[in-house]
Amino acid sequence: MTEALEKLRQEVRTWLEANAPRNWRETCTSHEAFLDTQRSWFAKLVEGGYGVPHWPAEWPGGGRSLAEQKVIYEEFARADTPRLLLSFMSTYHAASTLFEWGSEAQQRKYIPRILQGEIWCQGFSEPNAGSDLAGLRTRAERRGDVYVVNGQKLWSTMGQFADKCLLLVRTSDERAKQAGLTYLLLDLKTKGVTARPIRQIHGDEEFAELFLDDVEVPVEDRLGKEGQGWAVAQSTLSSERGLTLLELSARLRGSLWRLAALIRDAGREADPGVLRDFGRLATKIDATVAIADQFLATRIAGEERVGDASLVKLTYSRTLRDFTSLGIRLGGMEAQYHAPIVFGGGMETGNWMADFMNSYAWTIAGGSDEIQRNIIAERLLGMPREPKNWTLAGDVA
Amino acid sequence: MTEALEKLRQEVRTWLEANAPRNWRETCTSHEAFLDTQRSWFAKLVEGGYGVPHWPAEWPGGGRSLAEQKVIYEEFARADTPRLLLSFMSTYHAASTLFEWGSEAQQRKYIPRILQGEIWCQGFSEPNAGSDLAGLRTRAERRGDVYVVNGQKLWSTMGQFADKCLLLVRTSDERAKQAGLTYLLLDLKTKGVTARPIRQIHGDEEFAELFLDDVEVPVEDRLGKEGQGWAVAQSTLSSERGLTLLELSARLRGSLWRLAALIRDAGREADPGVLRDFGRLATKIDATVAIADQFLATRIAGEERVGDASLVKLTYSRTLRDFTSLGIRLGGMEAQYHAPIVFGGGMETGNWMADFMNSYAWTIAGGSDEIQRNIIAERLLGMPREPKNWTLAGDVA
Amino acid sequence: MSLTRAELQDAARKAFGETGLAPDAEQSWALIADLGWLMMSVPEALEGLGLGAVAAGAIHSEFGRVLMPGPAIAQMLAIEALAAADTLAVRDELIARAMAGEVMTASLSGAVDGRLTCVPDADRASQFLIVSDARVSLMPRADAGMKVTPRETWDRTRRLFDVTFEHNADGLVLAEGAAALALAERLRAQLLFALAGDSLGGADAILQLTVDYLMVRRQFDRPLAMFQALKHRVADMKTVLSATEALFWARASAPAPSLADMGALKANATTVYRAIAEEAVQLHGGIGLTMEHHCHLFLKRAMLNCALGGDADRWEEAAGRQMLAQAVA
Amino acid sequence: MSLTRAELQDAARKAFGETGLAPDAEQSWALIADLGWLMMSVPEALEGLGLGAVAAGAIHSEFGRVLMPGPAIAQMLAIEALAAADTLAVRDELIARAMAGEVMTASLSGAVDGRLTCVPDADRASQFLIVSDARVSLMPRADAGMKVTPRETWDRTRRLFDVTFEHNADGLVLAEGAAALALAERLRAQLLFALAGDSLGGADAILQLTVDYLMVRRQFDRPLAMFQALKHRVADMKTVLSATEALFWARASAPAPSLADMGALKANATTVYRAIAEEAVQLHGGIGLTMEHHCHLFLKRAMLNCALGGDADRWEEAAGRQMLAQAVA
Repeated sequence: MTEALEKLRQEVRTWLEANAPRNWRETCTSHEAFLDTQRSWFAKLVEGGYGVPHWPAEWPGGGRSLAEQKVIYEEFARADTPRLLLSFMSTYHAASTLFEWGSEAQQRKYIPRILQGEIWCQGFSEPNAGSDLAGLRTRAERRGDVYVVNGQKLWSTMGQFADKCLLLVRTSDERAKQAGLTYLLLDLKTKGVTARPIRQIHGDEEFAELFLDDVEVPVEDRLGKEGQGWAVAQSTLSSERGLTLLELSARLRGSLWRLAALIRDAGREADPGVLRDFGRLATKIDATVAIADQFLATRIAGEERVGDASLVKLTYSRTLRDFTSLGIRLGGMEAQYHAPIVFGGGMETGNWMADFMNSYAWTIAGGSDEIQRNIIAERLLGMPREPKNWTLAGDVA
Repeated sequence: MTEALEKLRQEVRTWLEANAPRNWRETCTSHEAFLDTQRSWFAKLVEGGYGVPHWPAEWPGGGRSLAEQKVIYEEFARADTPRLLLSFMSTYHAASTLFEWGSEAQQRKYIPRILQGEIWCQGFSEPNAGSDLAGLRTRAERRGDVYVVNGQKLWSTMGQFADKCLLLVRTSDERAKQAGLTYLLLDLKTKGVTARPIRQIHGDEEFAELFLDDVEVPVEDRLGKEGQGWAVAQSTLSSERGLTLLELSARLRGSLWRLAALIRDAGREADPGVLRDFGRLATKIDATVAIADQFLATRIAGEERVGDASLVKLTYSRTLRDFTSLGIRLGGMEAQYHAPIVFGGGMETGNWMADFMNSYAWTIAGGSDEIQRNIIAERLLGMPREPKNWTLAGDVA
Repeated sequence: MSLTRAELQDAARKAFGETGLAPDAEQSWALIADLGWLMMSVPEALEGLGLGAVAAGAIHSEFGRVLMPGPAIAQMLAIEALAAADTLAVRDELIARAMAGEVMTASLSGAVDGRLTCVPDADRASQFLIVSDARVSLMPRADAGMKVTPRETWDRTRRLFDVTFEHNADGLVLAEGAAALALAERLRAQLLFALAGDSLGGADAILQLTVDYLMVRRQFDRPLAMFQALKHRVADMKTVLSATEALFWARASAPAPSLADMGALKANATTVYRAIAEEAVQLHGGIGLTMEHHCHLFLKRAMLNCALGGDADRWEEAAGRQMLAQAVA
Repeated sequence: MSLTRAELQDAARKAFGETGLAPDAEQSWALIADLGWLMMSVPEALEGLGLGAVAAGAIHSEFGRVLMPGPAIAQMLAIEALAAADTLAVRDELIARAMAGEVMTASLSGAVDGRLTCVPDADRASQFLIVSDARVSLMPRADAGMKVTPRETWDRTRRLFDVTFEHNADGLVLAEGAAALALAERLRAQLLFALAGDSLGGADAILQLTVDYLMVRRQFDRPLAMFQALKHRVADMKTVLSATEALFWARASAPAPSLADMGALKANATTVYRAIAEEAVQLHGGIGLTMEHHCHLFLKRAMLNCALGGDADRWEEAAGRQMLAQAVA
């Protein structure tokens, strides 16, 4: 087993030496360059057989165990390849949901196109349904063979570049909010769809807002039954199996040289306070790598508990914030001058203010830190859930 | 006005030079020495006219404005006199409550004895009613001319040394928990009263537990009407007018030399990290003094808002924790060796572990930090109160 | 003349309450001059208002509250330096022009290396204050030999420049020798005080906006303000802010605060501003991450304020060193 | 022999689950020897169990969990040092006696100044390990010329002593020269690792006790565990603890962790222990402030663990220095 993994590691490493894109950090300063890099890198990976290692064995490039996937991603991090941002939703969220809920016809229609580079985005969040997804309001009304959809979606990752969308809509107003949801596969070229990129505070546009105005979706593009949307969405949300944070922690570990360089540039190698803060951060990063690693091992062993993923996400997001904060502190005034961002450059590009602001994506998106704390307290520690119904106190504090 | 205050300051200073006890920090290593020091110092203050400056003018030693009291307490801090721990409840809590709610007969009976050194304690908290005072369960049943009291009280400051007790009891089980409370004046020599000192984690015994077993309290020793206890208790709780924290912040400021000495002893004068932490703490202490000062000014001007006191208490308690923590850190292994505590030595004696543990009295007692945060959020910032009634959530996190 | 803190705050809020956050630079500059705020600390003998540090603190705090653009802090430094140049013939005229709104700027960097960086609105300034321990001088805009380089910051509410003068020209000397040293210290202290005020005003504004948002924004069928974990975080922010505000006003009226005292105040105030702005982004959730919302404006200005005038590392160390020297049993 | 972490934890909890916190020193010491835990890392050739760092980590963690008294950490250091003395004639006999429970102790101070401080149970020890970079030796108890001074700590779960030997006796030399240097480094790393394990076990125990308390204790007509602000604080504690535990096990099985790595781990683990013990006292409220409750035992042991073996300041600086040397683009 371990020998086979070591063999795979060597294979991947050799392949990456020949195929990994170079200098992309210098060139990706426009959306166009970013899209080009992402598309050609994904195509090359598919060709090499490393594009979708997590897919079932019956699909080309699939059939790798989690342990094998871990090796592959560790090598990606080591080679500092571009992260697969553009195709991430397609190969994980869309594919996994289709594998679990799609009819054979739906799978045959959509899966091969993903390998050819078709891009999916996710249409779950809404302006008034962020952390509280069950409260979403985008309506779909069935009229004969189509659903007519009206509403607005937010935070669709890469939505402005996507071809298709995993769309969660409300088809009825039953008392249990989840029961009224239905899951649709939306072609974004359909009439009535408008995608508008969301300008983030550091200047990137990784997300889009989708406006849906009398958009017709054929009933055959429904995943699962009407009213089953919540269950289908759970598949989508749990499709990523813990590799992302392993990869990101490894990349964070590999970026410590940026802070070391700053310490040297600032001539603060002899400042014990700075050394201690740096040492503490490095240790925290090692701990983040360790917990991500342990989490994956738990998953591989089939022993994951609800809440374990929250521990990893919370740890990573705090560590990333600390990392970028220390960069800003050491960078001093220099860090306050604006520098253009590297599109798709990842979480630690050395553009400290941009990286710092980008780190909020991790403490807010994908279940905010606050939601993760609820999950840890309630699911891992067995504390009571939040009250469901309540009345406000009167004159007693 | 300012001139008069300056004159007072000189008067007090001169008086203190002649009368302030010396060396009490060295001698107060037993309860006996502590009690002696406290009693003789209070007697001397009463004699000098500085024992109860906050009392109404009709009582000897009273009639000082808040501004004058501030000057007096600043001078006490400056001279590092023993804090008036033993008589504090008597001169503030008991006296203020008696002034506001006591009949003429009750005032004539009890007030002069306070000046003679009679010690009062407070019997409010209970094992199951800490932060939630309204939930107390100690029962008093009226039988003819007496109330028969059964129950248990906790955290009575100096209860084991006290003569009398301000006792809050339940006389009925009405729906609004506060409405069933009644306020009694209990002579602790009454049959059925047992006082047991509570051993605190740093070794001091500043508090007592009171066990009340068929204790008879004459009806004439009731303050206010039956069922009015909650309102009377509010007077007790608000009797301290903001001077304590001003005095304590000033004493904290005056104790920074202890940390400076530690830094020098540890040879860390050139460690920028330590200097920064020390500088940050010193600034935080200055801010604590400033907010305590501002709070008193607001009270003097009659412009206090509900919640202002919480800001001061929370600030002081966190600053004290930081102060003692830095002492432990700089003290290293030396700070871990046990040293006998100074009874009544105040919050910063240089016995770092003892001081550190004692600082929890400020984050827990007298309304924990958590209660203060509720008050600030709800009363100062207008956020909703905690829910009164609630049902737990079902399957939705 | 005498104006209370409350009166000044009231006037500022009336003037800028309706223009909204980060108002138009040109219009607000004209308004600031009109309202006489650039005359604030100028002695009455020189046609100023002769108000002290408390008044200046109130004004800078109000500027911070609305994310005021423009060179107000630098301008006040230039005016202060001019007012100190007793024997200078052109002084009164220059002060009058400055009070009327002619831009005279200065470095906000807090660096003592003599370079002229972090100079606000240098492109439209007529005069440049140059401060060193040996000499304080005013350099007029020159058509030749002067280089004004815009340095775009993440914070767009300020416009900073690097400035160099090719020929080592002397400019107008305002102070030399011991007088220069004393003036330089005072100017540095004032810069730190102004940045602290700006930060506290900004912190208070974004804290209030955050509370407002929590009261309105609903998740899980209730306003976010009902979640105790969020209430407690907001309460903690309110507490640290209140303590720092108290320190600010105490130092504003202290008889002789040292440079390290002012630096520690500035470090404290900017640290609090940054912490509150960070919490504001987090508590606003997704919307706080977009350019559409105002959270990021406060966050970026907070971060810039942390760096201007010397950072917390520098001033906390200085305060520690000072306290170590002072604190003796 | 092979025992998994889970098996060891299981055995420990069976053995100590019923004796309660801070069990009787003499009884538990006998039990530890009986269970073979002092043989843990002794090679099988020397009649030990030949288990590695993971097993030792599990044991120290369980000791921390029950606030185990006694000299277990020191004893294991002495045994480890003996095992390294290949050529020593009396080695096997000494190891056998030590594994059987005869107390051989060592300093836990982590200081490198050669003084023998923080020596647990020195009053009942037969041998004293003395470690320097040049020589590692074992000093037998001497009736004359030896001074054993009890040093009472705030933490009463450990009994520490200062030890001096009047005549500069040599004792039994276990290693010298390069071998001594390597052994000294290994012993220091093991001390740090043991203290980290002790801390994580203690932190996990007091965190669980705190959650239990919050579930039971009611205020305002509901269990404290329903207050979200408290839930979030507990969740944060659980998170930092879990990450540090993951690091602990990762370093336990890492091929060659450096001394600085182990020091940084120990700094991290003790900082987390202290933070959790502090929160435990706060969340227990009044009862946590009394000697009647067990909170203070954990708090005091956490604080002592912070100081033993070198504090966070020392090891974080060392880790920073190491990373600065390693981290190159």
